[in-house]
Amino acid sequence: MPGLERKADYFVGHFDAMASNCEVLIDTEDENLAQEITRLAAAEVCRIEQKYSRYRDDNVLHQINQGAITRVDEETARLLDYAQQLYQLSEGQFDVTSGVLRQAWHFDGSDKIPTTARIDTLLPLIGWGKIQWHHPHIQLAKGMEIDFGGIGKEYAADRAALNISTFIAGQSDTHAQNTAALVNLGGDLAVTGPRKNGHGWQIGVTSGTSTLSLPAVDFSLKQGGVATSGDANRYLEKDGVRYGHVLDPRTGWPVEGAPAAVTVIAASCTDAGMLSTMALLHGPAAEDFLREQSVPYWCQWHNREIVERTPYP
Amino acid sequence: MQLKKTQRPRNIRRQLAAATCTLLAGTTHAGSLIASGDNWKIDSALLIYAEKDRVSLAEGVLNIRKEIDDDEFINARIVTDVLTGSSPNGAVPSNTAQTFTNPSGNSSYTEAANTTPLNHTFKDLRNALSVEWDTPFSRSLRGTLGGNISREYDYLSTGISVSLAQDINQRNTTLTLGISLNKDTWDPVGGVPVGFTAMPAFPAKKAIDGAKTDKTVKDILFGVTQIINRQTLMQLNYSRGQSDGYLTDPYKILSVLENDGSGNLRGTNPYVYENRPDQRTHQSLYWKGVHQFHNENVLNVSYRYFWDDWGIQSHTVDLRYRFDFDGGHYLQPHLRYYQQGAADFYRQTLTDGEENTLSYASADYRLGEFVTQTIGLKYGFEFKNGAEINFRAEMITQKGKDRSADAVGILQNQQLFPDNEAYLLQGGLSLDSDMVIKYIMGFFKK
Amino acid sequence: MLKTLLFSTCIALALSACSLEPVQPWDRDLLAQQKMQLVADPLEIYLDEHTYFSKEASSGGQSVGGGGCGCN
Amino acid sequence: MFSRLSALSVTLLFVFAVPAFAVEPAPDFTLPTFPDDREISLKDFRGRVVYLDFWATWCPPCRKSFPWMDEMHERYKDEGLTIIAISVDKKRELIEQFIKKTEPAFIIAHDPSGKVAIAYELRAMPTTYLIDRDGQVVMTHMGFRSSDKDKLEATIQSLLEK
Repeated sequence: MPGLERKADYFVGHFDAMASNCEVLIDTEDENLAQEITRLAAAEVCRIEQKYSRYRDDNVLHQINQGAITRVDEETARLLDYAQQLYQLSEGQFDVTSGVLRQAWHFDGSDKIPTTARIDTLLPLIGWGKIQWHHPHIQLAKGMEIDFGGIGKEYAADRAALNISTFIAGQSDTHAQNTAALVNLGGDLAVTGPRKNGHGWQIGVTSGTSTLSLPAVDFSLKQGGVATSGDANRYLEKDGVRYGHVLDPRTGWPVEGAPAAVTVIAASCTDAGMLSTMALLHGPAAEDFLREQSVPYWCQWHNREIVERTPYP
Repeated sequence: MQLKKTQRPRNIRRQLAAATCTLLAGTTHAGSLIASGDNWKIDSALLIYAEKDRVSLAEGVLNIRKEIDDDEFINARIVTDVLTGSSPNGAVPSNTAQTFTNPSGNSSYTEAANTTPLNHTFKDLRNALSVEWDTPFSRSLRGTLGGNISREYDYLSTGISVSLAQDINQRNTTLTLGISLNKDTWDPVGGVPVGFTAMPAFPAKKAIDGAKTDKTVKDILFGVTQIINRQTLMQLNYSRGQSDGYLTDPYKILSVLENDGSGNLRGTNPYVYENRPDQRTHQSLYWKGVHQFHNENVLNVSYRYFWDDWGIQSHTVDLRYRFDFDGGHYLQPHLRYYQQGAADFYRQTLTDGEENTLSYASADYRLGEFVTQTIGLKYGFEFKNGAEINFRAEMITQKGKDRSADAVGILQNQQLFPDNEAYLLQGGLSLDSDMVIKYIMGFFKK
Repeated sequence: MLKTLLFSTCIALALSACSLEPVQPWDRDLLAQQKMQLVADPLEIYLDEHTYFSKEASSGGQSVGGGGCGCN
Repeated sequence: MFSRLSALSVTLLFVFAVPAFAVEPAPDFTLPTFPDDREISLKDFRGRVVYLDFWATWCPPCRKSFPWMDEMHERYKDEGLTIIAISVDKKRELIEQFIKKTEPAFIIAHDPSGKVAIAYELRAMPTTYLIDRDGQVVMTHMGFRSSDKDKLEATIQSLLEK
């Protein structure tokens, strides 16, 4: 049940979904409007969660993962098309079929490194190229599975923001039409546009590690979205080697020397999320990759334990 | 087992943004732009029609057309009109004041000498709804099924229609067949008067034949539409219709004169209710041509010949010429000429006793011999997004044949046919953009 | 007599259709325009028909359907 | 595997069931393109599957097919599909306006006189000719309805896999 809280000159709607604290900041003083917008965002996020959660057995994802020939709906088809494009753009590094590696890797801070033999049994089950995807039909080989976990939250944030925009555009009074909102799904956020006063939304990024007390980075966001990938607390350590949680689907092993976390600002939350994930997959070259994309980013490294950043242009 | 990545990272941001855009928008960027105009169309118009010293009418029409599937449409039209003012009651002017009983029978009104007697009680609200479903059966055959209902406080009209259009000759010729059936019910104020009975002087009550009565109208139409060349097409229709039931106007009367050639109203019961046949068969031939000149101006011209078994014949010529100007503006002059002959039973007056020998008689000016001329101008502006706004102003004059030479006695100095002059103003707005529809939906949601 | 007239008109039209050079699908740009439709502005025609229906003894000819009224 | 089979069966059905769709060589043509005003010839695309579409800005179903053609282009261009949409509009400006709005990623060619349309014996707008890698017209499809999409796509897939 979404909650609503009045702030100085805006409202904050709260709800829980996708294992995150979700909030919607609504630049209005009209409580009914704020209520409606929160409800709209919550409904969309929950819809996407239910449809693509891998923990459910009543959704389209489950059906696909059973290995049967599945005729998918338009939205799922778009996600699959998108996954295919990501696979191509990342030259195989971003692969929605890599989720099966979870069976071998448990990043719980322990030293339980899987054996090479174990990994090798999983590798045949990974690879977008092994999937039969002919719009609108999909079929997976036995044992393979698809996981939209790497896209879902960012996609949900953008979809929620898009739904809010459509709703606002349909309002009849000009006050309501000028309302802007920010959707924040546990750090992945999307805005519908600048605030009423024409300024951007003030956003602070705090360090992901609890051991560090770095000053928060503040910036202003008028358009698009922000996403962070990585989690410094998820790793394994054995014989002095630290195994980060970012797995390369082509080898089944963690990417060596990847940053702990990367935050990116882009045209949409989904874009930002994909760029930050791909940056992690570039390992030590993460920042080279980000600079090549010329997007504003914040990169947090384990070894140097500092946050480097590109100033917001 | 680590994969060494040595090559310089590629810039993928633009490709990624395009892919994300497709993912989020639900369709390619082209899609949202194009689908809009072809899906919904809303047309609306407001008409003000005012006759000099007689009725005034304000009429609003809203037409919504939606493509529900490929080439399959639902069209709904809602009409509301408000009528006020007075209408000739059928009696002729006289050199003395005349007193008439209102249709309700509860009051009377008096008309001054030397004026066309009018019934002043008209105040009516009409609401009408019609819905059409238009669907293709094959690549060359389409069908339309329609229904309509129209409600006034004393009149209810309901109808259905079906039509088929078959393309032949490489779609250069279209054959049309249409049929319609209408069932109308009169619920006149004060009941249905018995024809040729006297309009009693208030407070006496008229003789009535029940409270309600009805009629059915059946129509059939055959049409051929022919493309002549890249700039010209023509249409030829033949239609035939039959009306059965109560075809009389319950509010119209006739003046009954003395038998002495004086032109004076008879002393007792000077007015009787009109009486028309209870069947009418009408036919018409309708031709229309549309031609676009090399300067992009368009001529739209039509001619109709109409005749029925009441003895009425009419000719209608309608001409519209559209001048297109740069930037989406256009001007369209409109000329219309209508000429009709009188019904066999049209009488301006009766003489004493005639109501007992005649089968039918009506003094309704609409059954007389007259000419209607219309002159008008329309201005329109087409927006780039497909919306259109337009205005038009027209003047309509109706002039009856001068029969004063045939009139008897004192009536020779009276204007026996109630000539009419009317002005028409209309504003229209057509929209077919997605944004506007969203706006309207948002408005109704509020 | 009338039937003969009608029949001959139809024949004439059919014959003319045969002798006419058919307009090809790719040449229908002008004919596709709204202003070239037989009823270019349906609301205007509807309002005109309604107006004249209540003032004159003739009606119809262009299409079937539509409703009656007890107009004055 | 599934879609390959079903696509093939759909195509076979059309090749054999309807004589109008009998295989015959696609007439070659050379036309200017939009907006860059190059010249293209059909023969340049031998070895690729060509989706040849005749359209015009004044034809509503043609306009409606554009987003879908964009989708097909995006989805199959790397597998060997080329979409050529030939406009039979008389005026260049109309096409310019339209493609500025829609930004199609596939090839737009211009045939103002209809000479290519005549060579293809065009009977309706739009008409699509699916031409296989050997330059044979495998399917002629008139009109564009949403329900046609699956059939067209299945045929495209089967031609690409041949």
